[in-house]
Parts: sequence; structure tokens; C-alpha cells
Amino acid sequence: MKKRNLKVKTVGRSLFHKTGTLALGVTILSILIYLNIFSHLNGENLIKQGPGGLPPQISLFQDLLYTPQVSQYLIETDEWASGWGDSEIRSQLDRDDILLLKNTPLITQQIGKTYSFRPEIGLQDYNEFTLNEAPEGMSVQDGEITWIPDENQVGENNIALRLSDSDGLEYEAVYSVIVTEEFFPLGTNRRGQSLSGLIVAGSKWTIVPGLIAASIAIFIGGFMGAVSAYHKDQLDSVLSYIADTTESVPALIIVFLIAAATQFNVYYIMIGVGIVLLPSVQNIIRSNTLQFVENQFVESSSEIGFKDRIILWREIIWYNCKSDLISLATYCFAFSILIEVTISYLGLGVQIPDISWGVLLAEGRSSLLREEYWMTVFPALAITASILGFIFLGAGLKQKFDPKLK
Amino acid sequence: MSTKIEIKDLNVGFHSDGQTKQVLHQVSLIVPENKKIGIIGESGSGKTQTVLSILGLISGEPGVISGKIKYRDNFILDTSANSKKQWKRIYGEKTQLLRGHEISIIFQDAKASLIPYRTIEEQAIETWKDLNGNQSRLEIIENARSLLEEMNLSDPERVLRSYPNQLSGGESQRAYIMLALLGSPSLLIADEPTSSLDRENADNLLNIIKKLCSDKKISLLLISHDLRDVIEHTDQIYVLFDGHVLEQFSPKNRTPTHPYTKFLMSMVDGELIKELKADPDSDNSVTNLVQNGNMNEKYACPYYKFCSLSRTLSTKEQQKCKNEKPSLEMFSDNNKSACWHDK
Amino acid sequence: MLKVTDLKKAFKNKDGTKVEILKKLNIEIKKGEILGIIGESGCGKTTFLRTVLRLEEADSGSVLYNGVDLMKISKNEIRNKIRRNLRYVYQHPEASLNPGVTVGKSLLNTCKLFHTNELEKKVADSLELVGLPFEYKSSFPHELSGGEKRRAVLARALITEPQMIFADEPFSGLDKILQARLIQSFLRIQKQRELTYILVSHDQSIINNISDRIFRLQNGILQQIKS
Amino acid sequence: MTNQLTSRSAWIKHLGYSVFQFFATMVLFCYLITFLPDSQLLDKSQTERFTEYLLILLTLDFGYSTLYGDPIWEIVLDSGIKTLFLILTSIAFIILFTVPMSMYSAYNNDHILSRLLNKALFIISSVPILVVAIIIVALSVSLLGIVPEFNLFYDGNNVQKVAVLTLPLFAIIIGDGILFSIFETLQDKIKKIKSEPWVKGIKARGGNINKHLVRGITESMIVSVTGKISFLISGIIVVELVFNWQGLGFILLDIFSQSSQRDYALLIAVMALILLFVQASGFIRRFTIMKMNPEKKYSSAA
Repeated sequence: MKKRNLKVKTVGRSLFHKTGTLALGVTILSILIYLNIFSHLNGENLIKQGPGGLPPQISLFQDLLYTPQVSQYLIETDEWASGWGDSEIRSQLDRDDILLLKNTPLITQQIGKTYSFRPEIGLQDYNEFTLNEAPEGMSVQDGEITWIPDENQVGENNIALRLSDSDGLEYEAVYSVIVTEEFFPLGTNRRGQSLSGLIVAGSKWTIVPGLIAASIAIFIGGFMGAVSAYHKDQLDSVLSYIADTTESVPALIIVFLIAAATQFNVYYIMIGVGIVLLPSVQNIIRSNTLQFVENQFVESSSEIGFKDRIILWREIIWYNCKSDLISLATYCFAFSILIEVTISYLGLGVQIPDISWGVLLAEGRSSLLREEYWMTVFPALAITASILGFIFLGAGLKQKFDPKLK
Repeated sequence: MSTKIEIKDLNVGFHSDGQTKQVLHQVSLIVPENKKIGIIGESGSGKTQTVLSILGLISGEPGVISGKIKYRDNFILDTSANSKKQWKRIYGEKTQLLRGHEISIIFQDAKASLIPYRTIEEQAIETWKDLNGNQSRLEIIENARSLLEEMNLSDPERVLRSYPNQLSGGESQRAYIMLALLGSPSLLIADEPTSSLDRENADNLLNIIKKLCSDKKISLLLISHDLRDVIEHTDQIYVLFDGHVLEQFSPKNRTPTHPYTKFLMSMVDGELIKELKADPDSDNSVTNLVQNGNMNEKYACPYYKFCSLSRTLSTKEQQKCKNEKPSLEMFSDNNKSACWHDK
Repeated sequence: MLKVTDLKKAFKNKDGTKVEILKKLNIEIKKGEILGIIGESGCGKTTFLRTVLRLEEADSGSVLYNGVDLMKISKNEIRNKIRRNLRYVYQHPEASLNPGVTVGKSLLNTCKLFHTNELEKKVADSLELVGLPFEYKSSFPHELSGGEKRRAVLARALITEPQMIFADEPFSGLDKILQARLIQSFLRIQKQRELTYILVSHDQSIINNISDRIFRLQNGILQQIKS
Repeated sequence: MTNQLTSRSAWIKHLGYSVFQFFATMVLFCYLITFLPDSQLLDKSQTERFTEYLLILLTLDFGYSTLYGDPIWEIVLDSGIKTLFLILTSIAFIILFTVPMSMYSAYNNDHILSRLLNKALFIISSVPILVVAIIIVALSVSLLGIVPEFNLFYDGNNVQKVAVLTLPLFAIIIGDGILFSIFETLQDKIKKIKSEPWVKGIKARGGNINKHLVRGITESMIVSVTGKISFLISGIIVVELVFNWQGLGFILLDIFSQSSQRDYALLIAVMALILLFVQASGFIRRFTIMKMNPEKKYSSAA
């Protein structure tokens, strides 16, 4: 028997601090599970209804992700029409002439919460501004606008600031504040559904589909890989050929096919994802097992008196390949999230009345043109965080169970 | 007679997890012209580092700490001469010139040291081109074939045309030696060439090497962990243990005095095993293989921990072993040994 | 104790020609002796050991162990009754220890096959017998040095209280000091447990001095050199 | 047998393997698409549909596309070139990016920078390609003010032209971890070569090892890239749909999202072309392995 060093081919590498990755992975996983249960319990009233296209009400996010429309006018009085009524003429000013408001105002507020805004005026020397038009209860104290909206002010409220500069010209900056009953931390989509509720509801597609895909890929793939490597007979070449052929078809096409054939049933699609992942699991387990079969380890185990079954499944797979199987399983979960999001985005997965992160991304795509970024950024963050969570979980567990790294 | 290579008080060390582990301590060695010198040392004795220092292939930090190496009569390494940066540069340049041209080396596993995806012929041509030799392809192949024939190889033509994985153990060894001798070096270093061979194959491999070296006036530096290789095939033997040269003796008079060499001799001749066989539980001085002192303490004499001689001495003499470092200079006739009590 | 008569084994190499590795081997091994077999590498000494222990099927011949012909009985019978008495220590012990599990666990699993009570004690005894400190129970094979790995494999072979140990190149590739200590342990254990050793090696300096009887295996037959 | 003879027969063996695998997959594909429900074909049984598709596949006369009207050959060639453009340029980008990086980090691997590089790449590569594509679109809208649509390529100014061409490539390369896996394989290959005993032998003989290092890298590069083609094409299909790039992926989605009178002939043609890309790269892969390790022909002697 030729002596071969026992370098086991493993997936991923110990790039990160051992306990750090595991802790991060576990926290993200538990958040996902919590969201799943939470959205399962609340069901319908999870998603609050509000005005459509509302930017996130958390001020930090709003500043980052939304530039409100502030229209500026130059006010001239028309002598001719002095008796006839409105003698003022508003001519539109665009941003390049002068910028009346340097900072961007908050444009949403919940009932009962104090709305305060300290405008930074763009004009050089000006006397202090006055509120030409404002909802009741809004007042100005030494340059700061404060206001507490009440329930019958729900909806859009216009605010107009009147300014005049040193040589007497009058300007007006007009923007609107949307008042809502509920608090929408991440804003709402076109149909007024709260984005945070949608994301929580969409999280149900992160754990369950992964279970289906992972179990198929790991159990069947692992079994085929281990058996074909251990017995190394005609079966081995046939199974490897099948794995090679399945791998030669781009994964997405298989998923499209199954999606269309099963009328977009995500659970069947996850079976397809399992089939797509099966060859890579099979190859990795097969090459690991081959390394053991080729040196004396198997023969010395059978000399001791272990049956073939025990040698393969306990001595080789359970003791040595457990860490690979775990990290492959977590990769399957991450891959199933990725596929679910992609096909739902393309309209072949989760259909509209139902909610998933892919659908949110698709909606977000169209609102991108209106520079409403929150509809894209938050679902994207949620997707990336959950995938990263599974990958860190895999890396952490792998280091924990890998005998080589002890 | 002029010396080929002389190493004087060479110190080499490596950083390993934090502290610097010194691997060679004041190693000195002389390889005279056209002579066969043997180094015997077990794993971790630093024999490979000694060889690599001659070729300038010691990698890692800090590598060579101090010492002198003289080739023929000019210094290729002299750490006392000038600043660290300068002597490192000179050392690098000079060894670069020597490698392959003047000094060549054969490592342990011949088959693994051949380029797997090139036929032997192609490797010979590549080696020759690397040494920017001026012979044409045909001359090189002719040169290679004659070398192989000298090593009584049945069908050199087939060997030249085939890949390493088509050759048997013996054939790949001869091909590997041929590549080493292609640049007609003046010093051949053989680093444990026989470690995976049984006694008979080892002997005829060493005979081949000996014959080639004497025919072509090449001095040989043979490194092995098996005393029998060195005893029968070299003129002068250096015994290395844990980075120290413990003894330097010539196998002709076969009377090494240092306890470590005596222990190795007894293992080779089998006396120790006979005694163990007679009474495995006895713990007289020879068969008592227990450790002296405790495991992780450093003593002056590197061999003190395993030395069976010191167990038979009085505690006062043992103190000498523990505290004063024996040096190689105390010698009787031409048999130098670094031990206080073995005279 | 073990009588081998007319053992034959031949290999078919690639171009179909039959190579006779073992031609009519006859040997009788008495209880408590150390039997040494010398042979060049590739002369078939490993095949001889494997065919006697039926790790490889011989072409013909019989192996009588306490009256039972190992060639005739079924594989299961061998696994349950014979294997525990005839143990085989491999040439490269690093490759026969399960790298994914601690030394103690390997010993435990082996012990569980044949015994049911005092498993922990048996593991501790066998470790102590081969001279490995008890703490090595929880260390992994890749944490052990070359010599220590060989002792762990020996401990695994001894745990089932065998009567005969077949060892293939047990001492090769070790530093002389470790080699001496391993030989000493081998001899002490043999005295303590009245074991019979069949040692196979190409290194005459050890075999000549350690074995009671020596055979040379050359072109398929065994000749006695020293009795 | 001379070397040429064995290499030609090995050459044919590899070709045969690819061709057989191509047809086996296509026949299987034709069978699977008979499961697609189609309100127009309720009367036809699956076997009839299967024989019909097989006929189309074998006779290669695809005729006109019911979806787009013009002849299928034209559609497939036109969008095939667009997809092929994406495949080849993304491979070029990958090679340009991973070779220097892996050389750098393999040569000083415990250097803090190369460890940081590994970590950063590891995290970026776990972001799915769809999210990367959409983020790139969002950035291009907000920063450059360009909505990267394919038709911009024809009538946009040259800044827009460049954007339309390069942005999808970034998405393909960064997304789905293809960059990281090839970077990792290259790094391991360089380390493996440097630790080979025969490399130490060459150094000790005064030879230079660079040509062997370069040879090892090219082999490992070709083998790993061609091995990942089907993974790359999956990514490209997503990028085509996010950037409205009328390639093969675009057509695939149109056909699959139809619920009735699907254009099966076009579907088969598109699938055949995609599989052709995959099998071609598979053949190149096996051929390179054979060419770069000639000793593999002879099983290792005793």
C-alpha cells in the first residue's frame, strides 16, 4: 500500500477567529428563526398600512436614502393686479441660482411626536424667516420650527417658509410633511405596506427552503459520494459521470425548468436546488473518502474487526468528514436563499400576493428610477446578512468539529 | 592538500512561534580535495541545515547567524568581515554561482525529485541550459547517456525517453544522479540517498556513487542517519547531534570514543539488542535507556540527557557534564570527541 | 501453535503474466518465541503476513491455528474469534490510526468489540503497558511524535489480549534511541504477556539479535538460517 | 507507440466524452420540457411532444420563432454573441485580477495585507450576484445618473457606452464568489508547487523555477476557469436580466415565464448553444490537463 499523507480536502478556510465567526453565525441564525416564528404568529396584521412611497421615518436612514423635493419660488408683486386679488407672482427658482435650504428637512412624522427642524438658510444676509403657510400648531422659536401633529392632520401638510434678503427680494421654500398614525421605521412601498413588516414576512423563505435543499444535497450526495469512493467499482464511474453531467448544466436553467413545470411552487424548486447542489457534495465527500480508502487505514480497521459498514460510516464519515458535511450544509442553506431571491425577483418564484425578499427587490428596482433607494437597500442588506450568517456559521462550526484544527 | 569546503563555527537559527530556535551550534567541518566525508545524524540533528548552508539555500529568518564557509581558498561566507547586509549579499551571489556548477546535491527521494511532466532527456537539457552551458542538444544527450552507462544501466535510451513515473526505483535514482553530475561539479553532496532502501540496494547505490566520484575526481559529502552507510563508504565521519558536532573520527581505526557514537555502534552491531533480549527488565548502565535530568531543561553537554556513560560517573563528574560545554578541541591523535570523560 | 503448510499465492500483473510470490511455504511457530523473517523489499514478506491472517486470499495451502484451519472458516468467524488473538501491526502506523478521533477513543472502540466490562481500565492498562502517559488518551494522532504513534498502535493491538503479534517493519524509520526504547518495550511486553512475535524486516541488525529463530524469504520460499 | 499516436487517440477520447455528454443532456432536456404545462398542447401526449422536440433537435431546422417572429438561427446567433461577449470578457477580467493577486499573496502569505485581502474577498464573494447587480445599478443611477440599459449601447454617448459594457462585468466577477474560488485555487497551486521536492531540486541545481511556476499557474488557471463555466453562465443569466442585456438568458426567461404556446424550438436552440459553451470549455479543460501532464498516460510504474 502506498503511504499517502492524510491531507483532507476541506471547504472554506479558517480565515477568521474561531469563536467570533461561530458567535456571529449563531446570532444571525437565531434572528432569522425569531423573525420566522414572529411572522408566523402575527400573520396578517404584521404588515401595517400607510401612505404609499413613504421614506424611512428613522431620520438617519431618511437623510441617507432620500432627497426630499423642496421647491423654491421668487415672489414678485404685480402692481397692475393690485386690486384684483392675488397680487403675488411666484416664479420657479431652480437649485443652481441659489439654494434656500442647505440642509434637507425631515418630511415624515408620527402623530403625537414632536417634529422639529432648524433650517440652515442659504442666503447670505437675511432677516429671520416667517411661516407663510403651515399646519395648525406649528410655531417657530428663534429659528427652530416645532410642531406636534394630531390625528386629524394625518396625510400631507404643506409648509412654506417666507424669506427676504437684504435688498428686499422675497423668496419662498415649500415642502410637505407626511403625518402617519403608525411608525414606519423603514418607510413604505408603492402600495403603502410597511417595509419592515414586509422584510419580516419575507424571512419565512430563509430557513424552510434551505432545509429541503440541504437535506437532499447532503444526505443523497454524501451517501453517493461515500459509497462510490469506498467500493470503487463500476458504480463509482457511473455515479461520477452522472454528477459530472448534472454539473455541466447551469444551475439556474434547472431551477427555471422546475419553476415553470411546477407553476412556481417554491418547495418543489428547492428540491431542484438540492439536485443542483448534490454533485458538488458528492465530489467533495468522494475525494475525502478516497484519501482514507487508499492508505492502510481502512485495512487496519477491518483487521481490528470493524465491519465494512462501521468503517465507512463511523470511522471515515462521522469521525473525519463531519466538519465538511456541516459546512456544506450551511452552504446549501445560503445557496437556497440566493436561488429563492433570484427566481422571485425574476417572477418565477414567489408570486405577488405572497411576500419574499426577491419580490421586494423587484419592486425596489422600479422605485430606483425615482431615486427611492430604501426599497432596494434594506432587502439587499437583509439578504446579504442572512447569507453571510450561514457562511460564518459554517466556517465556525467547521473549525469546531474539524479534528485537524484542534 | 588543499581543502574543497571548510565550515568554521557555523550558527543557524529559525524563528518558531515567538522565540529563535538555534539549530546549528558552532559547527565546523572540512571536506578535503577528492576525499569522501560522511555526516551521521538523526532527525533534528541539523545535518540538512549544514548542507543547505553550503549551497546558500537556508530560508527563513534569521537563517545564518554567524560563521565562516570557505570554498577552495576564498570565503563565500564570512560574517565577521563586514556588515550583515554586505556579507549576506556576497554569500547569496557566491553560492548562486556555485550551485550546479561547482557543487551539486542529490536529495532523499529520487523519484519525487524529478520533474514529473518532463522526460529525463528534457530535464537534462533544461538543467544544462540553466547552467547556460554551450553544448548542443545532441552533445548533452550523449553526455547524459554516457553517464547512465557508467552507472551500468541496461537500457539508457529507454530511460532517457520516459517520464519519471515510468521508471523503477533504481532507474530513477541513476537518472537523478546523472542530472546532478551533468554540470561536472567538483563537490557532490548526497543528502540521505539511501533512507528508503533496504541494506542491499543502499550498498550498491553507494558503491555507484563512490565509483563515479573517484573516477571523476569529485569529492563527496555523504549525509545519512544510518551509521552503516557512512562507516563503509567514507574516509572521515562527523557525528551530529541536536546541532552540535559530538565527534570526528575515521572509520579505519573503528574506535569512536564518544558515548553517543558508541551507542550507535552498539545498535548497528546489535550488542545492545542482545543485552536487551537477554534481560529486558534489567537496568544496568547500558540497557537503562531512561532519561537523565528532566525533559525540558537545557544542559551544557547536548547529549547529557541520553548519555549512559554519565550515569556510571560520580555526581561531581556529572556536574561537569551539566555545566561545562565540552568542545571538540580536546582530542587524542586524530579522533576528536566532545566529551570530558570518554578518554 | 500456528502451522502453515504449502501456502501459495500468485499475482497477475498488467500484461497477464503470473508472478508467483509465495511458492509452497511451510513454517511452524511455537508459543512464546520471537520469529524473525528477513527479505528484501518486494520479496513478498508483507503478502505472506496478510495471506496468513486472511487479509488477502491465498491461492492454496492451509494455516492451522490451535487446530482450526483459518483458510476454511468464514470471514465472520475470523472476525469474531480469531482476529482478537492474531494481531497485525502495520508498517506505517501513522496511516492506521484514525486521525479524526483521540487515541483513547480508538482504543475504546477496539476494546468494545471484544469486551464489555471495565473498558476504561483496559484502555488505561494498555496505554501504561506501552509506556504512553495517561494524558495521551485525549490527544489526537497528529499531536503525537513518530515513536509515540507506533506505541499507540501497539496499545491498540494489545488491548484485545492477543496471543500472537504479526509486525511488519515495526522498528524501521525511527531514531536509534527511540528504536532501542521501542525494542525494550516490545521485549518487556512479550515477557509480561507471554506473546509470540512474528517480526518481518529488511534490517538484519535488529532481527538477527532479537529473534529466537530466523528465516529468509527468497523467491517464494522460506529457509531457516538460525534456530 | 510513439507519443503522437497516443495523444491523438486520447484527443479523440476526450472529444467523444464531450459530444456524448452533450447529446445525453440535450435528450434529457427535451424529455424534461415535456413536463412544462401548456394550455395549448393539452391534446398532445408527452411522448408525442418528446418525439417532436427530438426531431427538432436532430434535424436542426428550427424555423421561425413564435415568440419573436424572425428566424431562430438569427435570434440565437445574435443573442449568443452578446452572451459569449459577457463570458469571454468576464473570464479576461478574472484572469487579469486573480493572477497578480494570487502571486502577491502566495509570495508573502503571512503578510497582514494578503490576509486582509483573503478576508475581504471571502465576505464580498458571499454576496449573491443579484444583489451585487442591483447595487451596481443603484450606484450608477445615483452617482453617474445613468440607467444601464442595453439599448443605451446604440444611442448613448460614449460614457454611457462604456458604462453599459463594464458594469455588468463587475457584477459577474464580484457576485457569487467565483473570483474568490479561483483566487483560492491559484494560491494553493502556487504554494503546492513551491513546496514540491523537485522544485527544491531545480533550485539546488542552480536552475530557475519561474518557468515551472508560470506553467503551473496557467494550467491551474485554465482548469479552474473552464471548470466553473456553468457556474459563470448562471451568474451571467441573472446579470443579463438585471441589466436588460438581450442575451440568451433574456430569451430563456421570456420563454419560461410564458404560460402557454411556449416557443419550444427556440428554447431547445438556446439550451443547445449554452450547453455547447459548457461542453467546449469542458473539452478544453480535459485537453489542457492531458497536455500539461503527459505522464498521466502511463500509469505509475512499480
